[in-house]
Order: sequence, then C-alpha cells, then structure tokens
Amino acid sequence: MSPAIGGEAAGLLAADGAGWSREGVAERARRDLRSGSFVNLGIGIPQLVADFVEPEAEIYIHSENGIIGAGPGAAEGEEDADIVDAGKRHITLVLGASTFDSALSFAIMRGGHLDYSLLGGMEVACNGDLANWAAPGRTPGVGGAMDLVQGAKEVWVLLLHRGKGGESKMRVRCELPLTGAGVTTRVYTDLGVFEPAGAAFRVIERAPGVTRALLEEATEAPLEWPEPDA
Amino acid sequence: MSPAIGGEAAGLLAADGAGWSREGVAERARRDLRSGSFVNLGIGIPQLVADFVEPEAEIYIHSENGIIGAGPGAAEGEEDADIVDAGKRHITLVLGASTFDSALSFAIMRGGHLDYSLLGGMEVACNGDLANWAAPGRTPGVGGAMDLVQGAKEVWVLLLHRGKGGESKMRVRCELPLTGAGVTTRVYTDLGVFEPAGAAFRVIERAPGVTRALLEEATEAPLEWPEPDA
Amino acid sequence: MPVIDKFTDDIGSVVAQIPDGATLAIGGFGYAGLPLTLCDALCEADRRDLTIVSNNIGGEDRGGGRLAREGRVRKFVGSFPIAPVFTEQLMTGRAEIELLPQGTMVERLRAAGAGIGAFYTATSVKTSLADGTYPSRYDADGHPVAFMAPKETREIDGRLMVLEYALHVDFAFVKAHRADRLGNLQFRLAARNFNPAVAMAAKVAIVETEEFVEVGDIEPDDVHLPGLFVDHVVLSEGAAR
Amino acid sequence: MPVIDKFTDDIGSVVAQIPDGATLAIGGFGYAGLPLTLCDALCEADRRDLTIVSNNIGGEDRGGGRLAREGRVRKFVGSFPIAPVFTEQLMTGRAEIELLPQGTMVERLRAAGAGIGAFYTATSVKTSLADGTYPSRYDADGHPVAFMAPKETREIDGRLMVLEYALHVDFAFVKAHRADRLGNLQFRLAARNFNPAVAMAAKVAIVETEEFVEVGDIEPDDVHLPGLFVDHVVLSEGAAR
Repeated sequence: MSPAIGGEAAGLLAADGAGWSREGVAERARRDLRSGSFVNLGIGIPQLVADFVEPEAEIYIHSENGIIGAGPGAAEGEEDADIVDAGKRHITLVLGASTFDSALSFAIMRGGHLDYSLLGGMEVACNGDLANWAAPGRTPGVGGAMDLVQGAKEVWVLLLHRGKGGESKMRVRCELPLTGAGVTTRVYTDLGVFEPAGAAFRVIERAPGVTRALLEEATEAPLEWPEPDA
Repeated sequence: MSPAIGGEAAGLLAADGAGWSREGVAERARRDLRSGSFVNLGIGIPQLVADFVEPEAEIYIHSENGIIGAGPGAAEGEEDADIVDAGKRHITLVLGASTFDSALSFAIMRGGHLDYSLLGGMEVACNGDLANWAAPGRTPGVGGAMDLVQGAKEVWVLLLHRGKGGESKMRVRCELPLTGAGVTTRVYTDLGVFEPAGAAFRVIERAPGVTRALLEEATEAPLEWPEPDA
Repeated sequence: MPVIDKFTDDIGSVVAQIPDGATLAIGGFGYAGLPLTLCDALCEADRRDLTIVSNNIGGEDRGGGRLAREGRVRKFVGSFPIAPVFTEQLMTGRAEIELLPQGTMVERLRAAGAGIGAFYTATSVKTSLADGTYPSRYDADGHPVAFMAPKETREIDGRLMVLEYALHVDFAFVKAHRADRLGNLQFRLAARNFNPAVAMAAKVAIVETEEFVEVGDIEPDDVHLPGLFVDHVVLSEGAAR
Repeated sequence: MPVIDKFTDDIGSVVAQIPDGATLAIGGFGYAGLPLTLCDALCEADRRDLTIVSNNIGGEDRGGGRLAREGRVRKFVGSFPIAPVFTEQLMTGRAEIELLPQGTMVERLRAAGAGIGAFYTATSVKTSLADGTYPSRYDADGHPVAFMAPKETREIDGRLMVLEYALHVDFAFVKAHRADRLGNLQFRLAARNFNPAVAMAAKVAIVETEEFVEVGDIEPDDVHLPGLFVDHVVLSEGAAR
C-alpha cells in the first residue's frame, strides 16, 4: 500500500497558529481512546496517533495484514522481513502480539471486534459519509479502506479541516467517491472535534484559538452548537 | 456423534455365503482408493476401511472434528483427551498429521479438497440420491453427513444391499429423508460394486458367488449390465 | 495492576451475567474442548429456558448433556440432539429444535463473527432441513405444530445452493489449553474444534483454560484466537494456576 | 520412495504447466510472504496475458511488480494497482481491472476454497465499486468502455449488504516458511497474510518454502495449511535444502 493512496489529501493548516498541528490532532484523538482498547490506525494523521500511546495504556494496534500488537518501527539492522505493517514498513511486535492470516484479519474488522478504526479523510460529510480512497488524477487503489469503515465500534476520521486551496473538507455531501456511507462516528480536525449529526456537524470541541466564526467559515456543512456555547 | 445415527441401517447378509461380509465390503472399497489420497470415513462399514489401509499407502484419513492423519485407536492407558475422532473414540495421530478448527475442517469437505468421502447408507437410489441420516422412530441427528456428501471428488456409499426384512436398499427413489440429491458416485454392497446411472444402477462388479438373478432380485432399481456380462 | 486483565477466580459472577432465556454457544466435540467447568457453574446458577448452540446435546453426561438432563434447554440449535430427556421435551412441546448440518452450523457462527450477513452453500439443498418440512416444534401429543423455515435457494455456477444466515449468540463458553490475561488463546489438537467459532460469534465470550500463562508466553503464531474476541477467562476445575 | 512427494527441484517444469492466459493468485503483503522465486520463474518462462489476483500489483519491484513491468498482466484483480506501467496499459485499453476491497478479496478466495458459492458483506455498499460506475476497461484514448458489474444488494438484519461471489483461480503462488513433502505448510508472523486463502482457492497450488523439513517436523497444531491444499513445493532461491 502506498502512503500516497487511501489516506488524506494534502491540507491547509490555520495560518495564524490557531488550532492543532497534525500531531496535535493525533494527540487530541488519542486522549479519547480508552485504555485497554483495540484500534486500527489508517494512513495519514491516524498513523501519528501511535506516537502518543504509552505502553502502560495497553492500547493494542491492529494491522490489516494480520497483526494485533503492532509496535514501533524496527531499529536499523534489526528488521525482520516477516514483520511489516499495513504501510509495509518494518516494525516490531509488542509483548502479547498475535499474528494470523488476512481472512481472520478482515473478519476482525468486519465482525465488529475492533473498538476503534481511525482513518484519514479526503472529505467527510455531516451524514457520516466518508471519502478517502479515490482522488481525481490518481490511480485508484482501495486497499482495506472500505473494510475499515465497516464493523468497528467507532469510526473516527482524522483530517485537516480544509484543503490546500482553503476549500472545506467538512461537507454536506462528499463529491469524491465514497469509502462508506454514513459510517463516521466522530471527526477530529486541526480546528476541533465533531460528530456527524445528519444535516449538520455537532461541535464537540473547538481547538485552542479557533473562533466560532473561523469554524463556520471553514466548514461547508452546517454546524450544530452545544447549548451553552457562546 | 452416536454410532447409531447417521450411518447405515441394520442389514441382511446373503444367507448362502455368497457375497462379501461387512469387512469384505470395506476391503473391496479400499482396493479402489488411490495411494496418497485424502479420505473421510463415515460411520458404519466405512469405518472398517481403515483396517485395510496399510501405512505405506499413505492414505490420510480426515476426521470432521478437525484432523487430517487420524490414526488407529489409542492403546489403553495412553488416551489423550484432546485426540478423538468423529465417533468420539480416543485415537492416535499419524506422522504428518495436522489439526485445525471445525470451520476449516468443513471448508476442506465442502470445498472439494477430499479425494473420497465414504459413507454408510440406509437407502441409495440409482439417480445418486442418498439417505443415511434419518430413520423412522429415531431422534433425528444429522452431524456432518450432509456436508460429507457435498464437495468430495468421489462420494462412495458402503452398505448392505438389503435390510433385515430382505427389502432392497438399492432403490429407484429413496423413501427416507435425503442426505443429498444426486451426490453418490459409487456404491459398494455385500453383493457387488455399482454406479448410479440415472434410471438404473450400472453393475461394475458382482461379489463372488453372486448370480445375476440374485442381484436382480435384491435390487429394487433396474440394473444396467456391462456389455460382455453374461 | 495491568489495564487488561480478563482473568478471574470468581466463576459465579462471570456466569451470573447470563440471564434465563439467553442464547449460549458451547464449544467442544465429545469431551475434547468441552467447557465443563462453565457448564457446571451455569447449572449451579440454576439458569433455565436457554437456547443452546452446540454440535450436540446429550452425547456427554456433563456439559450440554447436564444442561439438557436438568431441563434447562428450551431450544437446541445444532447437529446432534441425542439426549433422551431433550427428545422427550421436544416431543411434548416443551422444547424446540433447529437442526443444522455440522459444517453449516460452524460456518454460520464464523459468519456472525466475521461480519458476513449470509452465505450460499450446497449443503442440505433438496433435503428436509431446507424445504420447510422438518418439524421444529411439537404439541403435547407429539404432533408437529411448527417447521423450520424453508431455505431460499439460488443456482450459482450451475449448482443449486441454499442461503444460510449468520448465527449470532449472546454468550459463548469456550475451552482453551492456554490463555493469558489479554484473552489470547491457544488450543490443543482436536480440542480446538468449534471453540474459535463460538467465541467469534458471541457478544460475550467466556473462556475456561487448562493453564493460565503470562503475556508473551504464547508466541504470536501460536495464538489461535486473539484476545479481542475474549471477555472473561477462568481456570478449568482441577487446573492449577 | 514415498508415495506422496510434492517437492521438486525442477521449478521450470512446475511453472511450465501454467499457460498463457491463466488466472493466478499470488500471496504476500509487501515483500512479506511474497513468492519471488516462482514469480521470477514465470517471467523467465515468458508467460503473458495473465489474470493476476493479488492484494497489489507494482508495490514491489519483484513479484507481481515484475510481472506488470514486463507487460504480462492482462487483468488485475485486487485492491492496489500501483504499478505505473500497469496503469498506463489500463488507460490505453491493453489491460483490465477488477478492483476489490482487500477484505472482500480474501473472503472471496476463502469462499472459493471453502465451497461457499457467495456471501453478503456491508463492505463497498453504496460505493462506486458496487454500483456499476467503476471502469474496468478503457479505450486507447483513456475513455471508459466497460464497468465493473453492479453488485446485487440485500438488507440483512437492518443493514444493507452486497453479494460477493467465490473467486476461483487456476493456480496459486504461495510462500511458506516451512514445508514437508506432504505439502503441510507453516507460515511465519506477518508473512502468512493471503497465502492460505490463495492456496485454498486454486485448482493447483504451487508453494515455495524457505525451509524443507521432514514429515513430522511440523507439529499438528503448527500446520497452518494442511498438505491436501498443496500440489507442488519448491525451495525459495537462496534457501538451502
């Protein structure tokens, strides 16, 4: 799988320092992961989440190619040809890891046994639709993206709120080909945390320094504010 | 699985010593098994086939509960609680055996990976229909019988030609509930070897001392004789 | 204190969460891989009206056999109902049956665990288990009053097949050879049988193990069922921790 | 001389039975479990017009990547077509594609091996891979001229699912860690991946192994794929017998 495919599109970070960095988005999402859970980290910002998971939390990472308990990258010279992750990088296994064939690996996803599936996104819509696999002008590859959005107890999309040209990736309807319809349960962007609520995104949290006006400008879809929000 | 269920019905051996014994039927069927093949032996006469398979033939026996390479019964005092066959007897494993879960075990059957499935029969019809799981007045249990008739390259039925009352088990149509429709590829009885040919059983071989008249009397279905047969 | 610790000594509390009327799948073939300790605990908790999904019922004195003998089984789903007491309850209208070919049963459990909604198989096509003529319930006088639903058929690649749906269960009883606190399981030889499939199909999978080991003691390739399928682990009676 | 001996040194003869135009499934994810020796032999045998079923094509220089680079792939069935040369052939009408979600691909292979005719899954429902809008073939100018067939849908348990058929293949290339002359295979860690499924789905499964061992050297519980799924075993290049 090429990291260029099936993940996020390039995006624009808020120019004035408001909001989170890519790492900040990953760190913010990690804070919501329950200790002792099983999680798949897709390509893009989700991969960064691993850096914020301390071993004591016992959050086990599933890799679609047949691993539960994927660990950090292998040190140079200590790569094992038979241990790679979904991005084909040489990694390590943590204590208590298990390895299995792809049929079981996708049974784990589709069967609803993962607590969280974290994915990158090109576009996400307030009805929960996600587009993250086919961008114009690229050779289309789908990998495990369509499997990863089916079955996990929570499907979180981690992406930058706006594209390079400033266009909103938080849409009423996705224009790019869908990865899954109505599958997203939560969205983490550089500007905040959101939940698809049908006709609008419900605002769960604004990132530091992000004003209500900025959010409304940056979001194509309507926003639904919590009652006490100013 | 109880040996009383899913196998053969009691039967009548030719009174005058003509034909094969139950062991003889098993031995005759074994002669047609290719060396180096994989075979499942159902309850009834098929179980006796194992006694005629010499180790040098490398015929590997599949047991539906998750074994390839089922060996002879365990010696007294040497039983391993985790090694039983489809009849729940304590057995041994041969060198090169493999063990696996039931999902794979039945994938092996249904997927057509066994060379032979040998089953007992209550009735078999010349259209290939087999009834071997539900007899009147018994609690119905089906076990793996319906799986065993699907997928194996050859499905052989081993049974006595006639029931206790002398009634033919080689029928135009099965009266008992079917295990599978049109599944039988060959039939071995105490009186001979046959192939379902649609509207008749084709006679492949008569057992020693079995006359054409005896066969015709003992068989409800029409018989199709090979050209040069007297 | 580790974050994940599925092991407990308190079998009673684990079994207590199973209510009367629950659907429970039980691993094992004969006594191999049969979770005896858990079945005994369920009997001692006096649970009734259970729907039991297992290959057989009554082939053994303990396990499902004991559940049937004590009249705790309202419905049996499986391939071999050979407990005379269950048969008698069935034929007098006090119990029900869904009879499944063994391979279809395990594939339906796997489908439930694997997110497959339904599948087509040739097994049971053109038989009474597929055509709506097999009685699932009798009246007090032993006359059939309900039948298993006829199975939808479809020709695939020139072969007639029946449609079989995923078989989800509330709870599973699983017998493992070795288990760690993460719930990683290793089975042994022919004791593996239905155990992985029942665990995968269950909302709550309860495991008894012959041996409880440290995390890492089971090599990654020897984990036959990863811990994320498992909710609770207890020791089999007679096993030493 | 044993009756069953699937091992041979003569890779050329084994590969020679694969004709031009064959359908071939290849195991491996990245280089882990990728049968390089067999893929090289197929290139050296100069086979063309192949239908290749594998997770990706062109992610690696060797394996499927080499087959694509040398223009041997008429149709790719899998989840990641990332060889530029294949893309160019696709967009100029010289190659075709059937794009599958990775999990659907492996489940379709397993179904073929397990005698399951078809199954329902929610994966790809309401996407272009299921609604008949994804191009499978282009003309010389890069305009789509054929599309993947729309997938039948059905609601199961309140969830919309698509029907996926078993994916049978003529041949499979499999990479094992250890193999014996019966064809019993053991894989290692993340090199297992698609290898069992491609072997199960194939009429003829051809294995290369890192190590060739005696019958009995692989314990019964460590046989990840029993020999009856395997037809031929060769040694991987660089591996010592």
